Amino acid sequence: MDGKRRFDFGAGELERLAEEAREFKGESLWQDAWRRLRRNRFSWWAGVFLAIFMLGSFLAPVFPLRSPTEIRTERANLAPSFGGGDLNYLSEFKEDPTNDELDRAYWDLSFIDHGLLRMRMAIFKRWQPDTILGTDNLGRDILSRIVWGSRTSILVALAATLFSLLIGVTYGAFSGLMGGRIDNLMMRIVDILYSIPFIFVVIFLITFIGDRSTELEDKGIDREFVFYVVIGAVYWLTMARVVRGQVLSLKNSEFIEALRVMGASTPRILFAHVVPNILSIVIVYLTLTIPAIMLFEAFLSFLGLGIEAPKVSWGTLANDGTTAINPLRIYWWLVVFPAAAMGSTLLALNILGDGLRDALDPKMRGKD
Amino acid sequence: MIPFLARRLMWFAITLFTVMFVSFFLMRSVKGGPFDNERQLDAGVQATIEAEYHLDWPMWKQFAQYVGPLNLDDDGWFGEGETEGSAPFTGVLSGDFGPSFRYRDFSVNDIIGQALPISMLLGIVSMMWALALGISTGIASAIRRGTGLDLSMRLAATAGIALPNFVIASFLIILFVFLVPLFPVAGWGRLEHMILPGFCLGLVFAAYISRLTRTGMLEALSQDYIRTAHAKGLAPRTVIMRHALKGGLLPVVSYLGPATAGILTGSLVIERIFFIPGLGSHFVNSASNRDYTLAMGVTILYTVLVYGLNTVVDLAYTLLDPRIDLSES
Amino acid sequence: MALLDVRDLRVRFETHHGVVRAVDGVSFSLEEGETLGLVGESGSGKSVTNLALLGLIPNPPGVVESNGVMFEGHDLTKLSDRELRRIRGNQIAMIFQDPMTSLNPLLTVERQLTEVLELHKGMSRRDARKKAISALGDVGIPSPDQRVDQYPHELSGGMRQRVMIAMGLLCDPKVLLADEPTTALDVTIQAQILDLMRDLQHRHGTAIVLVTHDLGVVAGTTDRVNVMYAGRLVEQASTSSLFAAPQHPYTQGLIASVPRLDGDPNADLYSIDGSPPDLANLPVGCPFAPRCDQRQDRCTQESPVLENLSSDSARRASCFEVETVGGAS
Amino acid sequence: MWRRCPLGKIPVMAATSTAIRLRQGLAGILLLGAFGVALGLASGARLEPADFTFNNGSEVQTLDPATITGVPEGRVVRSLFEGLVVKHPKTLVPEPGMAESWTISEDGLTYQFRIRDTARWSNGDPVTAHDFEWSWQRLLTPLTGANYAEQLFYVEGAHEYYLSLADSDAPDLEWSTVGIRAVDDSTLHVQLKSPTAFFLDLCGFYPLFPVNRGNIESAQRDFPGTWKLEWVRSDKIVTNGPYVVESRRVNDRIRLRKNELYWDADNVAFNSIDVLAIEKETTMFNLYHTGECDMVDHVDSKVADILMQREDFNPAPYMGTYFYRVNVTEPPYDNVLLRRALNLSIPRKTIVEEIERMGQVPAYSLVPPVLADYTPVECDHEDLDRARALLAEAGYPDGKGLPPVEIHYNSSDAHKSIAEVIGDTWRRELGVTVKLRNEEWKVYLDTQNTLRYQLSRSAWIGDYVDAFTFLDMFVSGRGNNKTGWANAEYDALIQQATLEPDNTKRVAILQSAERILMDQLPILPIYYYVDKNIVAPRLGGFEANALDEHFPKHWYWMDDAELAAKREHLPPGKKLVDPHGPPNGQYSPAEMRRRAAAEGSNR
Repeated sequence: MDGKRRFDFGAGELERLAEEAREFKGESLWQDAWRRLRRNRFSWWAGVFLAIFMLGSFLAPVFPLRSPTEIRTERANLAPSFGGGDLNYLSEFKEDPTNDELDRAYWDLSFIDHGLLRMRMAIFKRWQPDTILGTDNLGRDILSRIVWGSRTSILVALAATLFSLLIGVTYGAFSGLMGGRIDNLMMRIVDILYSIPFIFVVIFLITFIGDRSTELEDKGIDREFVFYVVIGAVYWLTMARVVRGQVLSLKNSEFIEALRVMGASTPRILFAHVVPNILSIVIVYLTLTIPAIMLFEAFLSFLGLGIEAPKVSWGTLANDGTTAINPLRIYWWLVVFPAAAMGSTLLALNILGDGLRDALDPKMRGKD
Repeated sequence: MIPFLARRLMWFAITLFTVMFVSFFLMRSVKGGPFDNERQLDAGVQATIEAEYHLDWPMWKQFAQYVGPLNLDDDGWFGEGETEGSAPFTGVLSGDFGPSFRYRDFSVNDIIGQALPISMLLGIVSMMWALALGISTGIASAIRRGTGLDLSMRLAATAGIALPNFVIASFLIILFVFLVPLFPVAGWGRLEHMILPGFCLGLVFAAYISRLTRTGMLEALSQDYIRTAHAKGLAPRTVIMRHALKGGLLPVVSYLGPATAGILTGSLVIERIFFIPGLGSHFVNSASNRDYTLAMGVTILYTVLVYGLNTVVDLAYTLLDPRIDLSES
Repeated sequence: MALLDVRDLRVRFETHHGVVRAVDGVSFSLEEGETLGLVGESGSGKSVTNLALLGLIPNPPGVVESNGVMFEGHDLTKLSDRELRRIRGNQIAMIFQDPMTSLNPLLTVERQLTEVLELHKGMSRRDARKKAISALGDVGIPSPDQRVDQYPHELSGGMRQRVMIAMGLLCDPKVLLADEPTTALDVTIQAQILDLMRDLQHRHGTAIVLVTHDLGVVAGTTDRVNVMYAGRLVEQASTSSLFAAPQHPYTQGLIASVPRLDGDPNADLYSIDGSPPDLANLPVGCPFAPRCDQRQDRCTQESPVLENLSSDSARRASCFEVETVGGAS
Repeated sequence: MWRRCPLGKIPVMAATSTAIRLRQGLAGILLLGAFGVALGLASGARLEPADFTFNNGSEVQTLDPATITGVPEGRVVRSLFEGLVVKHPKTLVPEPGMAESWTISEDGLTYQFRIRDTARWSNGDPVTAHDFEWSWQRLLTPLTGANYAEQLFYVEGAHEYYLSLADSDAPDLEWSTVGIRAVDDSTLHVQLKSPTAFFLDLCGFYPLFPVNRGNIESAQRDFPGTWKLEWVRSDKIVTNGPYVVESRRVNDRIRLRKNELYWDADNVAFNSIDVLAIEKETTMFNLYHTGECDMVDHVDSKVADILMQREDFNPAPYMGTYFYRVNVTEPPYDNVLLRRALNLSIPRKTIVEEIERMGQVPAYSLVPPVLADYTPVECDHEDLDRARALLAEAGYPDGKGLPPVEIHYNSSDAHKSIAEVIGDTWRRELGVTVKLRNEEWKVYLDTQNTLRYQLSRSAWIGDYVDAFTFLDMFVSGRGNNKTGWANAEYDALIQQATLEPDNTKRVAILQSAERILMDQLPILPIYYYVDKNIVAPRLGGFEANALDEHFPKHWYWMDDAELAAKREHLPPGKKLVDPHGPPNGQYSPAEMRRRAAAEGSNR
């Protein structure tokens, strides 16, 4: 109250300040952010859209779709059409397929997917709609490829983001907490890594690890895994910088100072106070990194370095689509639908990211 | 200023050396060599060619030779005078990036000399367009915050980063080349060749600049001195242009360094689609061709550009923001 | 006729938390050449009152209503933006609390001063610069011809506030709205600034509205005082009579909580319990009632109005405890 | 590096007014400057369009005829240089080139060429037999790094000479031991080791083209370290073909200019030709479609069905085969039954009709059926029942017990689709699991060379018009074998073929070799290539041939009358398209003279 009250700066007061700080920055931060996010209608709906999309993508095997790898060259390049039924070109499933047969119709699936596929057969039997979004040059169903492709794309993006998060946060937090010379040196290293053209690094990492794939596959490391690691390894730099900046500013802030005076141990400060505060910025960064990684995956597909067939990703679909664009005939469905799927997801992610940033930004607190 | 630049220079040297070292060894550790071909060479011929480029030397020696200017001979130590077949180039430090392994009629210096001006031109065009679009939409969206205009501009800006640029380029080609024939479909040399690729290349950056401008302007507009400016009776336009814009654009300025580097290297897709003989394609092609010298050349060039641009940006920053003092560190 | 006559000024902010009535029915007048103090805790609405006078409340979320803010025969709230801008900084100037953030850090002192003169007086840049230098000299800035080319961060806090004052007085305004001009300054500097303002007032004959929470400042500077609480005026009096015999319990509390040199050094300082009310959820009745130690049952049911004291018709207060013309105790 | 200046420390340096003005005008100055630079650069880069523009597919590696191997390089080098013989554009039969005539001894071992008197280098010097001797010696010097040095190994002593130079321990052989001798300026004498039926064809093959000794040696002298780059620079290179290099820009274009000193310059129509290096199929087709490019060397199969109906797209078979190599060194692929089972179940028809879609023909042999004198020996055609039976016989009934079949290919859409279709069929019909493994080009090559694959996508295109260019590849231990397959009988047959002077007998020997190959199946043939050129309808002098080799020297623009006459004979169903080129044509000067003469006689 404008200095009208004199504080007794003893331990009790500090305790109170710390408590207040924790409450303010901790729990109520999330509640406040949640409330503000809900009020931001666009971000909210973007979030809802994404949640539905993620769920749909996970449940892809349950949908009555053809296998994304099923080639039916006699049905190549069909325009979108509606309809459905027990279509005669549907041959991939016998009445009660074994796991092996399922794997053959798709690729090496996980046991969850086997289960989901059986669920689909129980629900839909052999019914499935016509090629709602058309077929590609090998007669594969575009809708199915988009839905199944979303799994790869989302998985790659999530895994790579998580990986970059892991390195970035550890590195950045460590650097920020150590401070001084170590911090300086660690940030210099990041600077240097920034200076290496990263397209270059990715191509080298992919080929480098790719040509050792046979040895690595025995250890359970396949190309897709390599893909996550490679992209993640490139994106951690920014994360490290962001986290380090946040840690530095937190380290010097009053409430950490107060905790230190109270004799809280460093790990306690780190996990109980610093981490939750960093989380907000990390979450915002995540929603903006995932789109970047998806675009990067598409870029690699453009170069022919993307996900390996028979698996599909949105990047490979978009690339396949653009090669179908030419002045003679435009198989528009090959490019419009994958682009729409990718565009809407990335748009939603960006809008959600913006909304989260606004919601979590302390400066925006209490404002609209 | 001088100590600042001196310190920069020192770090530059360290960075450059590290980048060279890492790329050199990274590159050599990848399978396949520059002279592998679908038609397998006679083993003897292959050995001869490799020997000519010193690919048979131990790695450290190749690196030393590459960095130069040393005169190493085949016996492994400093030779006396040049011998036939040895020293295909004199080393990076003497300004010679060596012969290209893939484009064998050109030296890396030739190739960069041809491609860099083109990339820079394309980069300038797209950067200018990105700045014009990004800043204007960013400002408009900050001023009309929360309105439909803001929303639509933000959506448009986000759309720029929601689709891969090869998809955008394909749509644009269909639209502006085949449906409404306004521009040439590909090629390089005339002004109208730059418009579509410049647009595509700049779009992503326009989107980022727009967001940065919006955030920066919102931040600037919330400052107390904006209230002061209003209290002085200044017109809103003057307040924005004179008082808010400068501060609001600071984030954009610091983004320009990485963005310019990104525009030079990220032009690969655009270069392929629009058939532009720029630098971007060499970043990927040199790697996939195992064109060691060209790859090293473009990597070094990139490092120098990034570092140089960041220094320029920092200097520009001091011109824009008088509070920054370079002598502090 | 008063120079500035504020009648029933109300400002509310429509937020998602509800409607915040930041200023609720404030009326006062300002005579030529006098200094009027506006006192209250943070969030009592005094700064908002000041901003509302010049139409600087952003809309949305702010809504300003009144029965007229009369200045030289015009109702300021009815003027167009353009007309209002002609008055801002020219006939009514404003200086702000924090000279650090209220000056634009990216522009030189010169630019920030000359733009006012260029705008309102139509001066050339050269003349404006001369005038700016002399104005800096007038507010006691040493070697003003050098300081004028500096940036705000190169000046000390006191000097910056002097620049603010010089900026405010550049166009010889009739009214100076000073929003906590000394709060951010050291005590010694505070005194210097206040002296300076008093001195300038004598020279230019400017009327000042001095917004502050510091009763010490009020006591030494103002002719009359308005005390605000929760967006309302609770007491109006001449400075001397207010300090001699504060009527409203809040005013009494404020005065009692100022440490006195002649008081008992061992006695605990008085403080008002509780905290200011949430303006979005004002309690029924007197807003001060929850913290008032003279509270009656009636205080929590009805709201008192500001009325002339029966004992002194030049004073007004809003409290059931006080003998007023209209209210029966 | 920098941070905000703390409040307490105030540098007492007053900024000068210049600095202030600079600060305020900075952005404007920068933008204006950048715009100015952009405009300046843009206006300086204008290039007049060439008489003819074609896409070459990718940037050429080098213009040195001795060291090139690729198709794009061949197209350019054939315009720049000329060998002893040139090929007829349609039949590819050797015709006089630099040599105006030649004689071959009865036993087919001695060749004597007579160089034409009018043969000139682009710097004005005469082309002599010594130029050929020197150039061929250069080709046989390992230091040159010639990929095709082996094409001269049919010459007496050449292989031994080459080996002696390559082996640093052995004493070098004298050049005089090699059967290549310039008798005088205009006579070249060549002594072969064995009767080589296709030696004349080889003389029209680019490694055997002459290069200018003065050109190379002066560069060697003036630029000791970098002469290899220097002699081929557009301002230095000396050529003897119909064109010279005017300018080059990497990944953009080579501008060729007519060589007025060329002996047959009178019959060269186009004064300038642009050779583009577009790699992206969509882009090259778009450029063709908008008229900025008059010929494109390949197209994306996705548009094949539309293109097939157009007059400018007429794919014709040529000497190329697409096949899968099988690594026979490791189980289970050392089992010929398994290889046969796989071979019997390749959906070739689907691949050519649904993926390639340009009239490619399913392949059942290594050698494509385009040779007049050689009928390829075929392996068994598709038979799924037999395939399943063989698979069971090999020990994998219904695919059980067979580890996943790994198909290895270099990253490309077409290869991927083919692998997918094959994999799909094997999966469904044989019950085997199939894994696709794509690798980036150089890694893919390395994997192939080091035999670290199971099945690997491959292709081979003939160098000259003879079955030998294919069958020679699978001799045990050959660099291009890359399957680990070794068969003594096969090796003996190939060796025997090189010594057989009688062509009919030689063909029979080669056929029995191919029979072994198609029985053992170290390779699984998939389809034979067709050329995929899109050619502007008005272009005259362009002929499809077995090697997909084309000769810009013969090209010209037809006039409207000739175009109309040509269109009279279009196959039914072909749609007319924009013909490109000038309506009045651009005939070769000789043709113009002939017409003028004909007109004169009519009058």
